[in-house]
Amino acid sequence: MDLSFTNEEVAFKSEVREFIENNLPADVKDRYSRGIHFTKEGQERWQKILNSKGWLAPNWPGEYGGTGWTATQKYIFAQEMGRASAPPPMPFGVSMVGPVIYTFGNQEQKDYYLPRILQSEDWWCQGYSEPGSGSDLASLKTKAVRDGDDYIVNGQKIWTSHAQHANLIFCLVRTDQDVKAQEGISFLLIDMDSPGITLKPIIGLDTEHTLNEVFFDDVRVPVKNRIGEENKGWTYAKFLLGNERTSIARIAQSKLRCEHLREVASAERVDGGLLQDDADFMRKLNQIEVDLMALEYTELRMLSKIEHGETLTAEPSLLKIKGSEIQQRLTELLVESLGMYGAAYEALEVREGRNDQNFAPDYAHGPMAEHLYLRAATIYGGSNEIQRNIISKMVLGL
Amino acid sequence: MDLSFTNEEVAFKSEVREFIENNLPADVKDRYSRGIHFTKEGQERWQKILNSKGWLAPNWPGEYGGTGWTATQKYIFAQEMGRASAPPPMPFGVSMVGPVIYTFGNQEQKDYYLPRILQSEDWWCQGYSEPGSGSDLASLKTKAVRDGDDYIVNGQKIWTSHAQHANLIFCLVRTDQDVKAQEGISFLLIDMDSPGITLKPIIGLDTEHTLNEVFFDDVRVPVKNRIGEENKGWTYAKFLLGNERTSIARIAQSKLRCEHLREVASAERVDGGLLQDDADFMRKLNQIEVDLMALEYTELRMLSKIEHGETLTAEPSLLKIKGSEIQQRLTELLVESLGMYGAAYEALEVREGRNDQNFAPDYAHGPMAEHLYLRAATIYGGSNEIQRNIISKMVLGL
Amino acid sequence: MDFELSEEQVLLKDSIDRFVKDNYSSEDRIKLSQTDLGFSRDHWKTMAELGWLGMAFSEEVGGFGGGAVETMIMMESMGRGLVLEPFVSTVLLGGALIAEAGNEAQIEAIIPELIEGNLMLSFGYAEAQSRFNLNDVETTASKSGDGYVLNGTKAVVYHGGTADKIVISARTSGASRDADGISLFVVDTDAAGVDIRSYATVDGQRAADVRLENVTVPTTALLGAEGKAGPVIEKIIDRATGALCAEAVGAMTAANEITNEYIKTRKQFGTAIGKFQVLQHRMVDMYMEAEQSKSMSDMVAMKLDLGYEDDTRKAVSAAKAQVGKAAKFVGQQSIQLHGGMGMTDEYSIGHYFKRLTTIEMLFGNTDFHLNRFSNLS
Amino acid sequence: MDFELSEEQVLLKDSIDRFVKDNYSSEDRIKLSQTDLGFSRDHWKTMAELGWLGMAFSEEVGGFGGGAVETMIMMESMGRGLVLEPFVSTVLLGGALIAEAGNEAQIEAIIPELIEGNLMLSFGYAEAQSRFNLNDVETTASKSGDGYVLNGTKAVVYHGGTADKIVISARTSGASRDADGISLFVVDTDAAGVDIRSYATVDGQRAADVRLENVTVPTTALLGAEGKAGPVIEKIIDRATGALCAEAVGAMTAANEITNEYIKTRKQFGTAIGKFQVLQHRMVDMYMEAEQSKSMSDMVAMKLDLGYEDDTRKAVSAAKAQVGKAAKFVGQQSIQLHGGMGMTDEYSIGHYFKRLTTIEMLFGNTDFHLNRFSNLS
Repeated sequence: MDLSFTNEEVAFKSEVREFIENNLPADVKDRYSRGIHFTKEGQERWQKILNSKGWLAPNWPGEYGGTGWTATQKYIFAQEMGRASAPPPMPFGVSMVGPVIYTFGNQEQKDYYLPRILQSEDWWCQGYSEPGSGSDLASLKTKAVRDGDDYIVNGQKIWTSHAQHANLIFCLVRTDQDVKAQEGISFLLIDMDSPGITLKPIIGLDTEHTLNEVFFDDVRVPVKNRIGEENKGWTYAKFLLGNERTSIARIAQSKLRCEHLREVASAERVDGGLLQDDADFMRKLNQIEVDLMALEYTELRMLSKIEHGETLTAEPSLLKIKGSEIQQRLTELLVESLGMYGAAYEALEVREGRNDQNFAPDYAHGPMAEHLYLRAATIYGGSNEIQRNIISKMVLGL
Repeated sequence: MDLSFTNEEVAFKSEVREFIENNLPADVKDRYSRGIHFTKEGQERWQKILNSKGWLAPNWPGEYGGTGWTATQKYIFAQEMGRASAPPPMPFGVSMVGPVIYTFGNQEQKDYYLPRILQSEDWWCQGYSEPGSGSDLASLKTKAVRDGDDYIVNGQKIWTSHAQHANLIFCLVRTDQDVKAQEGISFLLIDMDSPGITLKPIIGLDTEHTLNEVFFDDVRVPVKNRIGEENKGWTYAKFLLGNERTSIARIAQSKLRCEHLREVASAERVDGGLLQDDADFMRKLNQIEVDLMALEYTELRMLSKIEHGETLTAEPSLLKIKGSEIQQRLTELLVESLGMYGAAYEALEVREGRNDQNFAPDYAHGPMAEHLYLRAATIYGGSNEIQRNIISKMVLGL
Repeated sequence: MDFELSEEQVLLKDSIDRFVKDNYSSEDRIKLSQTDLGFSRDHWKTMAELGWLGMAFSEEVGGFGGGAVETMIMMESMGRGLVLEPFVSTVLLGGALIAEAGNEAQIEAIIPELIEGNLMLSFGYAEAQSRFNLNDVETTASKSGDGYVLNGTKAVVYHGGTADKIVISARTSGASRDADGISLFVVDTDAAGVDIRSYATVDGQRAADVRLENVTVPTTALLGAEGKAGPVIEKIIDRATGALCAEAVGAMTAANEITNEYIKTRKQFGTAIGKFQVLQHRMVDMYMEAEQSKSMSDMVAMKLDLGYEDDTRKAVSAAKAQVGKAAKFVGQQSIQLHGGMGMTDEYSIGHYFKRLTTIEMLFGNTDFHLNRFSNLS
Repeated sequence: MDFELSEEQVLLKDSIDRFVKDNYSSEDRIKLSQTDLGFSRDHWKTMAELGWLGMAFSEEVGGFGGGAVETMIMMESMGRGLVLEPFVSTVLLGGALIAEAGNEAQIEAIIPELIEGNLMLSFGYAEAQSRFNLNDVETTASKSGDGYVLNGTKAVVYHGGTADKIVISARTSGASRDADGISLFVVDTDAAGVDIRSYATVDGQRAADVRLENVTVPTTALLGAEGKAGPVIEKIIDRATGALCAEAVGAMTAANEITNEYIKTRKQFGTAIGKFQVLQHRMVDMYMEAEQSKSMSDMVAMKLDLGYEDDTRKAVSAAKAQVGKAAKFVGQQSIQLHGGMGMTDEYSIGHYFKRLTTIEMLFGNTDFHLNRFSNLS
């Protein structure tokens, strides 16, 4: 057992830190650190910078453009990104469909799509959820019927994040009605410009436009855009969900929020003193910091197991559960730190369109938006209730 | 809507307070206020005093010896009893089997048993739970087979509180094996001296003897000791459980514990000051006090509904859930108040048998015993999980 | 001891429930909150006509003599519909201050107009540094000739942008945070030097920061005795806090009903999600929080009608602490149980969540009131 | 960064696991705890023979040179069996103080005997008024002739009644609660004026209040520099706290296994209660608390082996705060999930609950360590 980093790891850490410091655009950093939604242009700009260094997709195998880092290096990289308020690449291409393509796709698909992901030429979105199927994903109804070299797709997806920016969507569709729910699903890559696709924005609790409904009306999709075998899509879908779970704890980002909270607590006035002298407030912050530390070392312990070749089943669900709870507690506390100014909130676009500014301190805008947006953290990617079901079954055997 | 008491109620309150002050034996009060188990003799002495005033069984109908009080008067009485650290009568006779007897028993049973309960001549215990049936009471297996004017009873009861003091037990027994679980149960009153009954103590977490196993080996019970009809016992059993739920919040007792905690907090030293200056400790106590207040007014609101003729279904389960949680939090906090002296614990008998006394303050003994004992508060009388199931089904329709 | 409504009170409740049912569907409410005004002047007129604006005022000042219980009934019903009209700001804060501390002339000039629905008020008491401490007043009022000159900035003044007059707390003597030395002034919102910047709040309402720069008011603008407003403010805020608890109870009850209905109908894995025990118990906990809040809200209304003593203050803080905890839990879990649907601004449940979130903060958050409960003797 | 055990460490763990399996069935442990002694001298001998008593000592003082990681491994295994022998008192407190602060003569006189299993120690540091503040020492030691005279009472001294020598913290200068002016003395338990009153603790162990009335000790009893023991005590208690976290992890893991097994087999309403979703999620929460405690316990052991810096202290308090919270939750819920069976002293689960309850308090409860975490820079 050893907690220290090797000299190589220490050097790596410096390299990462220095690179980010020198290359992260200030505007991108500013939005991310305040919990404000990204712009597509800014996100693309930053992803291209990361890719020019070869660091866009550390988890990918080397042959497809991955970094070949150890688990510890990946951890260091994630920490440094978080520490510097550097937004991670959009997950839909790099973390979700990319691994599915290089694991289950054919050579042609790999050759075409993977470089385009790395170069931010394609923006992907995820077509999993449907109105009737949330946690019960396999009950999806969107149908694909074979017609020569095409599928004809009909149906609807929902909760599709950032679909308005995307030119491609990966979709689970039903290709066989007559078998068990999991056995008739296929995995298709669909051009968002295809005739018959329409998008309807869903305005979120934060009154921002992040989510969408995507409608498919006789959409033609070439059969060659199918990943792997027909009716085996559930296997690829589960693989993807498993990948998602490990990256969702967002420890580095939460650490940064803790620091930010300490700064706010040293600025906000209470009873002639400062918020940092308020025992109740600080107790909550301290408790979160301890919980975050426990989560961090649990992630490290799991990484260590993976590096030693151990196979984990549902253990990473713990990271999702605790990580999302901590994110919510932090934004809740950030709102609380503002006193009644926490209640002042309007969508960014509206606010930036005004000529007059609020009297409130500048840091008062982001928290409520993030607080509202992050209520989804315990819902998406398999709700925390579902994650507990998974641990109960797979780890505890109940 | 009106929160004030009438002049009559105020006068009644004074009368109750004065009576208890003048008549509650000091030794009985002392044990109860410190959370130490009663002695049979002391409990009997106090019950006889209450009965001499006609106040042993306020809930009973007047014709059987009840007081005829309004719900408000009953509430005042319970508050005053709690406030004065006066132990309530043993529930098994007065609150459990008594009401079953006057509601479902025949004249002979009423004439014989009810006065004996009031005069503390009989000590009852409750034969409900069995090793295989805890929350799932109806699955009980103890069998009663008709043999002339007797039943022959075979089986086992468990978790029988204070059975070692009792001369009578009311029992659920199975008299028909061939029908649905609830339909073959009868309700018997059994003499604990009957041949074939043996008792085995269960030593509790607190290393005290409160619980017992009761074994029935060919025990003859006269058929005339059956309450109501054969195979209708489930109806009487449910009636009894419904009665139990409303009296279990123990608000007055918890109020007293709060006061006691404030006293301890004003005596215990911390960092050169007093525990009452410790923000963390006091926050927990304050939170409990607020929760207790919310519970108290919820009980009062339910009483008011009952007085206005409204029928409650499972609403009183709230009182059981919240009341038991508060009791546990209070004893936990009391243990915490003692610092490491909270850990010093041995059964009362052992401790009183020593010649030397602990150096610890006198109030250091009771809390851990009570803390251990009260872990059962969220288990017995239908666990809090079962209570939530009941509310979910009966109040929320889920 | 009686928690039941009188026949008259039942009628009052029924009439507001009907108003809410007819005018406050989720769609109506969302549309209304997106208008520039953020509420409806027509509704306000209706409320005046039905006598609700005068309900909380005593008969001496021209009101209908209702007490805190009547206010509780109205607020609970309005909470069920998340009513947007500035009832709290105009009636329970501005109006109540004038009825409590005003002289005959002030009362006559304002209260009848208010009850008629012709005049809207607001109360600017908090400042950026004051958080929930009512005595933390840095806005100053200095005597000058025949009147006073006011300087300072009031923060998050609900409905400050739509009020005709704002009652402003300002320091006429004493040091910052002294209980003594605070005075109240009735300031016209169109007076010179008054700069009102309005913004939306997360609960679909409007608030404003109000900057006062050398605002001159006549002596007749002073409400009550100079420097003696501290206890008046505390009392009126306590009464409003009790009313806010009732609003929260209404909102929680509605949120619970909506959520309960949703989990009964929403199916996953071939069964209504309301059949999953974990969600059932969550729903039970939400129900219990709302029930206990209702008990505290009723209690505090009845206590306020018995007088305003130390233990009334304690009861208000206890009620707000319970309600704040419950509002947070019920609001957040309503979203969680709705899943994705809870994240949609089009759907009703999110708006309950958002209002409950601000209610938790308003007039002092849960920690503030837990400490106040403890510090009051 | 590596959380895996070395081969040698695996062997150590296996040997203690075997000892626990062979000697610490629930029945054996209950019997042992009910003896007058409260543990087994035979077991103690075995522990000495297997080299465990010397594991934590450096080779310079005659030990086997294990570090905090080895201690963690031993304590975690002992926690699984709720081992009763005074390992913490003798090795991790008394012995560690002597190895840390003692001079050559003191070390030579005590450590080899201790490692052989011939000498038991204990540490009296807390007093009735001191709660968890290690500097709150009112026991005094005054210079007198060739030695010191000790007066005062030490509270809840674990295994004070069975120790041959007790290390006592006493004030040689400074005011109560000063960090400076605390000294350590090795006191024979049969010395004149030492009055030891032993009692059972709820976790089945023994503690004592130790009264010192004009106890004369020679100068050679002074451990380390006079008045400079504060930092030594803090360091040794921090190391023992780390070890206690490991014990808690072992106890929680065992409690979770027992409970998980119980709910898989216990049937109600015709099905194993482990099929009820509410109990499943409870069990998952218990599992997650234990897992996170294990991560913190491992982390703190590794950190302690890297040195003893400010951030080590912070890490110890963070670990204890996590473990304390987890111990309370896992202990209480283990009982709840067992229902009536959990209330029986005959059954194993209650003993885990009771030990976990005292672990939460020992060396500072959860609130204490949360505050210490926050106050350390």
